[in-house]
Amino acid sequence: MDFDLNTEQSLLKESVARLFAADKGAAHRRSKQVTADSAAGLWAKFAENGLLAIGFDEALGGMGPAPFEAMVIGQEIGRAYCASPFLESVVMPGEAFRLTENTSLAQRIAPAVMQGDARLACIFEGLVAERDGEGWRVRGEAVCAPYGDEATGFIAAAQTGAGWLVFYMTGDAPQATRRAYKTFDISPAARVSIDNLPVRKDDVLAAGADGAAMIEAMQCAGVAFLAAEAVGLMEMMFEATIEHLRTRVQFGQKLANFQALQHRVAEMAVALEQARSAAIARPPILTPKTALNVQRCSGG
Amino acid sequence: MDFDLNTEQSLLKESVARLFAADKGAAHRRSKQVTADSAAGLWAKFAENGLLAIGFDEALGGMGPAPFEAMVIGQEIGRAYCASPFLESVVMPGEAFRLTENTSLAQRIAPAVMQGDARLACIFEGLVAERDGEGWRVRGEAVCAPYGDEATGFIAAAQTGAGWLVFYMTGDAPQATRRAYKTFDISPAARVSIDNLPVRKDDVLAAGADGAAMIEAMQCAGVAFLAAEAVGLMEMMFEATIEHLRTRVQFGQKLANFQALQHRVAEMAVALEQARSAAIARPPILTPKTALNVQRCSGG
Amino acid sequence: MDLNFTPDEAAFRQEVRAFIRERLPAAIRRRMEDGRALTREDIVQWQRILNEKGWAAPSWPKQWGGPGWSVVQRHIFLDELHQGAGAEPLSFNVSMLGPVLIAYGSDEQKRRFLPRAANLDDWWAQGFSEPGAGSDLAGLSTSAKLDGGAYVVNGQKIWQGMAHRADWMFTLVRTGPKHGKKQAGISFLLIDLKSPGVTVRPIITIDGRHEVNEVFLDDVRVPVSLRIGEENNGWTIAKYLLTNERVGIARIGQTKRIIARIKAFAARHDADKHKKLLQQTALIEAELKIVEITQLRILAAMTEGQADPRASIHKLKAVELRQAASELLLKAAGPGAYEFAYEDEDYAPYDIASNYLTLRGASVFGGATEVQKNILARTILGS
Amino acid sequence: MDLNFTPDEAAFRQEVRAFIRERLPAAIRRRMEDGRALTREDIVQWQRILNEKGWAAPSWPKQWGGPGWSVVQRHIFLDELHQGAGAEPLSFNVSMLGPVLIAYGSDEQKRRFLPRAANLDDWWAQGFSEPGAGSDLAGLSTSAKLDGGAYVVNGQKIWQGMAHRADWMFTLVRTGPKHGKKQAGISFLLIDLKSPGVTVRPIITIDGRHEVNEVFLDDVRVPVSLRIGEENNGWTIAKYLLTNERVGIARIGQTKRIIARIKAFAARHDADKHKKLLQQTALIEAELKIVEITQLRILAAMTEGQADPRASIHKLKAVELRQAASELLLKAAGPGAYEFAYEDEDYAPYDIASNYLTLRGASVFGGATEVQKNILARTILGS
Repeated sequence: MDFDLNTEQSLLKESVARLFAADKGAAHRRSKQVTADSAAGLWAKFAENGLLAIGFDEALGGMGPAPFEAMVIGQEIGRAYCASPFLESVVMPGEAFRLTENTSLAQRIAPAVMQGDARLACIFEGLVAERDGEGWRVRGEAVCAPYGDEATGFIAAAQTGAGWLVFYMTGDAPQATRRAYKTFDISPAARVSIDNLPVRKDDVLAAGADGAAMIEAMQCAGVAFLAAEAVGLMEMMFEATIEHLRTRVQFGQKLANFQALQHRVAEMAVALEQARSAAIARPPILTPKTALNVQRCSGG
Repeated sequence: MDFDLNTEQSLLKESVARLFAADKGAAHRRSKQVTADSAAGLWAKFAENGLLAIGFDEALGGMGPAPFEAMVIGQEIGRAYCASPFLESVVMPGEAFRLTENTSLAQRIAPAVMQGDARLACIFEGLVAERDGEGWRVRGEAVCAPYGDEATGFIAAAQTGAGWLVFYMTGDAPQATRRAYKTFDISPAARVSIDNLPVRKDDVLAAGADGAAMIEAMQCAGVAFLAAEAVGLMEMMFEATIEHLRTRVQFGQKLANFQALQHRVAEMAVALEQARSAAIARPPILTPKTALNVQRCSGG
Repeated sequence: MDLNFTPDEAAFRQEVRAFIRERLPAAIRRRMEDGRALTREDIVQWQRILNEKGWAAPSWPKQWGGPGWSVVQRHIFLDELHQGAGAEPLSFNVSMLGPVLIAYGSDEQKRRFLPRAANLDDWWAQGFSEPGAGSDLAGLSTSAKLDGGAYVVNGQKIWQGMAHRADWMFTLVRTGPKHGKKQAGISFLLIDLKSPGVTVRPIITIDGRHEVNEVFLDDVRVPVSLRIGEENNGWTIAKYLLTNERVGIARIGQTKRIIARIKAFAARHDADKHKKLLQQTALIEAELKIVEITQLRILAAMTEGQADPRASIHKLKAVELRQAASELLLKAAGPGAYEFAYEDEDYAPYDIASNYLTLRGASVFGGATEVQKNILARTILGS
Repeated sequence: MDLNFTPDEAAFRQEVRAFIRERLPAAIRRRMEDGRALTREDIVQWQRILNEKGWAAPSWPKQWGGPGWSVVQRHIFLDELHQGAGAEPLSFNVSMLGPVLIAYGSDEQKRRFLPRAANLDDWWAQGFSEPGAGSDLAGLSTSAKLDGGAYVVNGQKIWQGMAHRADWMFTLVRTGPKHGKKQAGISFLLIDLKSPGVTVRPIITIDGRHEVNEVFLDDVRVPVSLRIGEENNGWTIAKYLLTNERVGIARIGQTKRIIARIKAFAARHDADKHKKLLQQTALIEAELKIVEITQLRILAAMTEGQADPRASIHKLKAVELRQAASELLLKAAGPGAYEFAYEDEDYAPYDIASNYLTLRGASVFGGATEVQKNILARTILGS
């Protein structure tokens, strides 16, 4: 058991931090400098540095399962307060493509995603599917597909009579209409309506109980990633708070001299330390539902 | 609308406070001076001062409904941290006797209670009743009858096939056995087991829906009284805390100089002020279930 | 002690209820019910309707255009406004400036400003905080130097709510030295925002809204006749005004409207979640009811023109509940709160997250929670 | 980073589990499962069983009779103790005195006291707090004046846990002046409680128990050879000891046992309340799991003989969870917790309220929550 990053993980952390540092804060989601172009530029650099291959199967040309690497990246994305589709386009699809038996679909989609040419989003709500010969018909509306505004394709889940269908849908499917919006943390999303979309067998990732297991695996990896992102965010806010307390003067004193605020800082430190431990502990605590899941999430 | 005590209420408050002051803290429930005798002495003084007649119907020789007077007494009992059966022997029975149609029962029991010669306790849990001719048969066990250890009689509620039976039981009923104990706030209580007790029609206070309404009225008055007692307790603790903060020195300073503790005091003040308002607002917020109840509790 | 309403009070309630039902414009009622911001025109229109009836300034005495109501009548009036979805009169004018003018203004100042404030002919803003004087308000630097019959004001104010809609601003300025007892060198001035040298710049806050501003004052000339009270006596006036502001920030009506919306959303969930949401709502409602009583108790005991530390108690608790309610609404709305389209003022559901974020500030404005606790502790511990 | 256990570690876990299953006396197991206090005999018996195996002092190096375990092995050992309802070795001896002797004691002191501490031949008590020195521990007054080869100790200590069962007490005394830097005049002494001049008086606390005491020291002669470290260097040793105490106060095993009892009571309620209790329990359990990881991280990074401010983080959170769990147990037990019959040690359910009340003190002892926050803030803000 070892709680320190190994050499490769430390180098990875430094290289991601460098990407954001070079960006001079423009990735910060409340920065007015964030444009579609600047976001695309950052994404291209992620691709260049091989970061988009993390979690994708080695058979697909990916780095293979790498939960701690994903954690390191999530933390840095959080620290930069960057609105990044890494979770939607890399972490969760990586799980889906690794678990699917439809390897030809994975081979068709994954390489362009790892190269940054294609960008995925995920849908877990609002869709239903019915059998249609060898394939399916899907309809419904997802209120919120994060980063669904500019995705070139979707990994979507639809409820069926028995379990779940998980499938791939191209962004330009004529049966799908999207309305882009910003969520209240200023990150992009889309409302996606699907009207009688035919899903061929070729585009099915999993169905039935396998579909449900795949969704759980994707969300399990997703929760772990979000925990890491939250740690990064908390670290950034913690440091900003301390900086403010050390410099802001009121009543003739630095705020850092007020015991009430000192104690708030202590409470923040406790919360941050707990969050760090939680991000390490991860899914075994959060979603230990299926054997598949526990196995996947317990460090593998 | 008037938030101040009127002259009579102020005098009442002073006279109760004087009783406890004369007692030199011996009524305090953690005081080693509290004995059965000292408790009985205090109770006799309550009777002498006419306090035990509060809430009992005027037709019975009582003072009639007096929610604010009960509030004043509850607050003073709380301030003294006295383990007093006022709630069980006066406040809740007063409601039962006022609502019952069995006036001869009320006339038989209430006078001795108001004079302090009899002492009642209440049971609301663990009993069931079955019809037996014109009367009932009752059995079951109540885990906790507060102040049930020395009560001369009980107002007890038992579930029936249709609603609730509320009845009077003498303390020496051979079918009832009690085991006395202290609850964790160091007040006396008894576990009461009842084995096939016959309840004659003469001893029935209410049955069916009337029984349920009577229980609710008793508990509604009880909650109001406990709210007042809690305010008294909080005032006592608030003052003790402030006294400690003003005198205790650590790190070369009075505790009152530490901002973290100042803020705790402020939070206590907020909670106390809210509790005061809640004790005034009382049951309309807490148990507005039946028309009877709302009417009874909204100031009547 | 008597908590019953008199027959006169009950009749008064009916009168108020009927008036609101008949006279509140439907568009305003709709926006209030949906939790949306009112337009400047809405606010002016409704306040003038109230003023026509003599009800625009509930706390003012009859002599100065108020209705001369008792504390209980004021409570009934506000309660009916909340239930009838009527907006409260503009607090800057009615709860903040008005009482100050009545307590400390000269007769001429009262005659000139009170009627216009009641009728919203002038929209007032508050010019207190500065970049270097937030919680430590008395540390303010904006200077006012006498030059003939006028003060020449220089400095920067910040967080001026609605200053971009306002005609006038009541302001604290430094007319005496900052060293020594810094509270002693402050005066209370009324500044016409159309004066040369006044620049108002918008601040867009985390909720995506433009409500607050920076106000820059460069050699702004303010006639001495626009000073309220004596020179260097502004701090006393400010404390009194802040007491009123703190009671005002309770905004019990807004919390009630949020609660109504929580219940509406709760009904859309499955039985389990519905029940849980209603339980959480009930806790807030019970405490809110209690806060109303606390408010009545404070108002009943408050002496005209005096700062009252219990206003801090009230502010702390009421703000806690406002924030709790807005957070619960966010949860109850679920996906209905994801979209954050504050540009689109006509689509109500989008306001939920924005409102939540706005209310994070409620524990800061009108004196931060920490400052309220300092004030309270000082009163109690006498240190 | 690697959170998997090695095959050796997994085998070690099996070994510990088997040992506890086979050797833990049934009566002790029963009392632990019921949440009852162990008797002095229970504690001695079990510790000697562990000591026979060489496991009584998990954190000590092999050289001094410890097992020389890694941090992970210590974690596994404690985890298995918790799951197998085995008591942890007496912390006064093993987690507090032992590490201090190992880090600061002379070889002679180590040889004399460590084996007896491990085998519980001596029961140790802590003699730190005084009536005037609680949170401000360095403000202590108990004086020790050199007279020939011995210190003559005079003063009063308070809140000595289990001192009425103890043979020895490790103590902080004042050997230098209190003015100036008061931490500089403190020494660390071992006092034989059978010495003339020592009086132990019981304190019955709100939980109805006799666990803590007052210890009066009147002209007690303590040989200089019983001083640990240099004269006036006791504060450094105390800080190190307090770090260990704070990590120890986490008592994760106790919290786990409380949680098991909550679940047992929860099953007796109706479906709704059962579900709600389990939800509340799950939140505590999740946080407790995280606290375990925090504990591992702290232990892994802690340097022998050094005070570590992160012990404060750990204490704050672990105590919060212990208190939350004991409160939830009180709710889950309902009527089962009304009776408060602490005299009757054999009837387990009656301990629930008493335990709850005992644990109110957990945020005070070992350094109050406020003091922990001061320490943390000082470390972070550098003020």
